[in-house]
Amino acid sequence: MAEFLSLHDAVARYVTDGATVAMEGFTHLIPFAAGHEVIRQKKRDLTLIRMTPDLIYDQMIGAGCASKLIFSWGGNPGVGSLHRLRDAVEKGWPHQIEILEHSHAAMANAFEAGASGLPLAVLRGYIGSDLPKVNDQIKFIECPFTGERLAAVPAIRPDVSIVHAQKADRNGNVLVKGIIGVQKEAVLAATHSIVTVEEIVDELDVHANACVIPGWVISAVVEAPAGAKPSYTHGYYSRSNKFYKDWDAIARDREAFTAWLDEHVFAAGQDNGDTA
Amino acid sequence: MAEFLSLHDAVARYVTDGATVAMEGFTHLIPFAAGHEVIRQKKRDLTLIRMTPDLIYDQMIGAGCASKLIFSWGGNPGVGSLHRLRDAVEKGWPHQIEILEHSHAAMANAFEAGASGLPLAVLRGYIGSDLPKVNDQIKFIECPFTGERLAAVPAIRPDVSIVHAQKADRNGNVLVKGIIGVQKEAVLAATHSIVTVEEIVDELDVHANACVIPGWVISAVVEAPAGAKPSYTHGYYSRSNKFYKDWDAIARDREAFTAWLDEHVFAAGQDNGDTA
Amino acid sequence: MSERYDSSEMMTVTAARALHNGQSCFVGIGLPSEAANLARLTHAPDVVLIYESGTLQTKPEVLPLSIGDGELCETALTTVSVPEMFRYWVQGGQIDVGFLGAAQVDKYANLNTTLIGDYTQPKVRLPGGGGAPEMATCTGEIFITLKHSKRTFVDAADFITTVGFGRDGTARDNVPNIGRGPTRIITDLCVMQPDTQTKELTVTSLHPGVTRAQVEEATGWAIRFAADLGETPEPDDHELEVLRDLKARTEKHHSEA
Amino acid sequence: MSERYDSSEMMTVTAARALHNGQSCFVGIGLPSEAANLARLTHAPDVVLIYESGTLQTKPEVLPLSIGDGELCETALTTVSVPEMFRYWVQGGQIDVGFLGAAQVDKYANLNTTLIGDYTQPKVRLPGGGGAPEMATCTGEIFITLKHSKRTFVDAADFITTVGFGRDGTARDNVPNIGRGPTRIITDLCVMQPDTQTKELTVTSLHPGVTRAQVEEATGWAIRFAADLGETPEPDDHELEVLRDLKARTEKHHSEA
Repeated sequence: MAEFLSLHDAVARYVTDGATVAMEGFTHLIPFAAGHEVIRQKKRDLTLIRMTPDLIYDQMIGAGCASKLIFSWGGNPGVGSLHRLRDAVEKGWPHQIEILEHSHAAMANAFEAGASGLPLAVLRGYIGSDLPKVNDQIKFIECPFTGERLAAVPAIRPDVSIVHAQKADRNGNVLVKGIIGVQKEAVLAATHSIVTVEEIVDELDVHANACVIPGWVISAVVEAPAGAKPSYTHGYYSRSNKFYKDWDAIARDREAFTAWLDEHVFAAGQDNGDTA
Repeated sequence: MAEFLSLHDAVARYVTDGATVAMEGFTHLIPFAAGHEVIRQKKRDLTLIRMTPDLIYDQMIGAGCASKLIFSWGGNPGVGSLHRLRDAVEKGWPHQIEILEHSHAAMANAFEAGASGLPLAVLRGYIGSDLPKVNDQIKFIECPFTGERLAAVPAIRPDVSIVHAQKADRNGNVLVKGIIGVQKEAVLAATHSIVTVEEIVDELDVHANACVIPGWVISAVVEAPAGAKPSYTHGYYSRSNKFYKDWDAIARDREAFTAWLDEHVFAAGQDNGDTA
Repeated sequence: MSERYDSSEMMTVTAARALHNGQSCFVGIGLPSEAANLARLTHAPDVVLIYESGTLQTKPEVLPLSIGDGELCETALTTVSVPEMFRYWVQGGQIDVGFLGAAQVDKYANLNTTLIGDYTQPKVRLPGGGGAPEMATCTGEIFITLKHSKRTFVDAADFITTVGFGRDGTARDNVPNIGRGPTRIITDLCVMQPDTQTKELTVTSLHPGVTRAQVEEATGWAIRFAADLGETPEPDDHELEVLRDLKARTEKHHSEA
Repeated sequence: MSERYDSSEMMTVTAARALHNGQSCFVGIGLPSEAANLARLTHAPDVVLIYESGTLQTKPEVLPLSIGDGELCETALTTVSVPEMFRYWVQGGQIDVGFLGAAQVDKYANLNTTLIGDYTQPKVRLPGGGGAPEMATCTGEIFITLKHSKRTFVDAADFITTVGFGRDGTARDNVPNIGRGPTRIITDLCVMQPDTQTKELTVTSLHPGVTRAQVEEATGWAIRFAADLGETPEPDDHELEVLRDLKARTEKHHSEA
């Protein structure tokens, strides 16, 4: 059953040094508030999993939280590179990180397989691509019925998944709405899960087939208004495209990045629900 | 792109003798009107696929439409046996039919694999069950990552799938709501598909993540009000539990069944949109 | 047997008590559904009931006649597709208890819902596996409830639709990612549990007024009794009242249409 | 080149015209998105646009900056999960055309969006595969649009992120359940198509005013020209007006927040 925690306490309890962490949200509902809390608590040696690392992982990698990244598209959408990711991969700053690279189809299937309790995902994938040459986690199996060669990748089973959503009710049941990405799969695939929400309400007030994640499969629910900014929350606020564009210049320069981090993450402190 | 057809014309065009046909709807939204049209048109030698054959296949089997049944639970829910199915299997009336029997998990996965364009579904299934001894379509594979033995079944790819839904818009986009079963998967997995709906409306008027099947993946949309009776359509009418109970006595007796069929299917004729 | 309740009520109340508050329970139609809803309406208000039609965390006012009654969807937290139900929820390991019925249960708690007799020439054809085969292996544990008779409790099932502990009690040994299987069988006469060593079903408590001889007479093998054989606690008045109300509501509802 | 339009406009209009009304199109962000929406707003009002964020049949008023802009969801027929997008819609074979961009395209239409240089010591690290590797094999065919230069059109891609026809043009031969792959590459200079025999990219039409020499100069291999080399039809005024409106709306929208 979901426990209502402060963001500080949820991250302190479930994001341990060395953990495998998936923070999902496909452009929409990216859990930035939680990412900043991970940075503030100086978590280290994390294996970070995310289809699109986006600015959230650029920031966490630049802040030195990660030792490994598993991803399938590592850019600043519509803008260009993730400079902190590139600096870590290409020049080892602040330290070297290992990368393991997939296609979106493979990662989406791997999350789905994790949610399904399977050890592997089977897909018609990677045909003719060089990716299997540089990712030893991609294997191939033969269909016992047709003989067709199909790709297989290990299921994603994070130690902890963190996602953001619109709202939770008082039993911790969560509504995710709009571009739902792999959020539900990330939560179901993980040993522990933290869901940050814009608000906690008496009734979710949803139709029969909405994307609802029941409270009893979630470890912690955290009220974190604006917790996805500068990404967006459908029905609450829009994406700050300006911030995504501005990030390019900030992240390009180590000093500018460090100054940004000090001012906007460390000095800002937690802005929600600290009970510590 | 979906074509709007009469029930007669849709069945005449897409349900050909010898075809593999899936008529889905998990208790809810069972496409009875379409089933009766298949009976009226005296289709023969069909391979019928359905997780729960229910009364609809009991009627079609009793009427002599089927040569094979693929299923996972063959009872009259809450009442007892499907007597026409049993009479065909046990006594060969009106003729012998072949059965291929799965678990729900395997069939649900096989529909999902069919919708996913895969030749097989992989599941953690059939452990310790005798079903693999009597169904040669159940095989086992070894996970290349963990060595775990997992079940594999062929994907379901019907020649034609028929489902019932609440409504379609004028472009043939369909809303399925409530207990959605494997309807979407059945449509996507099939070469052709017929969707009968309670009504055709100007706007579906749905929320972002409703279960909507786009018109461009459907072959034919048919307006068939009350097309799921004696099953039910969420938001339109309830299940006739009384009919399900009464069916037990009707189906138990070949003559009573034949009389029922003559009166309620053949003599009744089509009650919707015949353009023939 | 008391005059306060009959043996069916004793069975249902005992089955209901097996569920703990907060557990997630995959519910089979019929007796399991009756017991699981009684639990929800009495000592376990936060038990999470899941039906294979895709209805998650449902709270039906009346017992469903079928696994996909509209009532289940209307009172559910949410309703998912059937593939998602079996992939994410059953196989995904999100369900603590599977609550099943059966036509035949054998000495090693294997369940038969497929047929009596031989597969190609059945004496009686039963509905088949449905959700049970994977529920029995993917959930944390399984409770089974059905009436006690020689026809239902047999030495060896004609067909193992759903595995308990296999033909020799070892079917779960060394199998990865498998649940504990049947941990409790609740009948109208007694409660049985698998022996911790052999996995053979053993009577662990007799319902009030039931004798060993009655159980032996109704069981198709030489049934054993636990050394510390107890007496099953009686239903209390509140449980009986809630159960009778539920059944009356249900009967009224389903006779209407 | 005409004074009515510039080479970018020529490219986008030509790319847009490649799409037919009623086709389902999986749309990459950037130039493909611009072309696909132009098609929808001109000759192909019923083209079905699909973005990998799960938005099916979307009709954005302005071009998205990212693949998951709110606009895409708000104007879509429906929005599905990302696993469903890749399983049911891409792999399920429901998509006629995949419309892609790339950082590098080679002689056999292989696409590189991973890196320039060596994998372990990249000169330039690019974003990676995203949806492209499976889009290129699971959809009916692929259109590619990007600007022509020696840096982008290379003899052999440093890394094959997404297969065209492989290192020797035979990668799709005898592979079951595979689409036709890249059938058309639209640049700001010309249209290229794979040779029917060798699969080597060959210029099939030059944009008005463009010379063979210009294309040769901008291509990293000895590019061939089709025997029946044609001239690409010019954009008409309506297309140019709609395109300019779309770009102006888009720029205004994205500069606001």
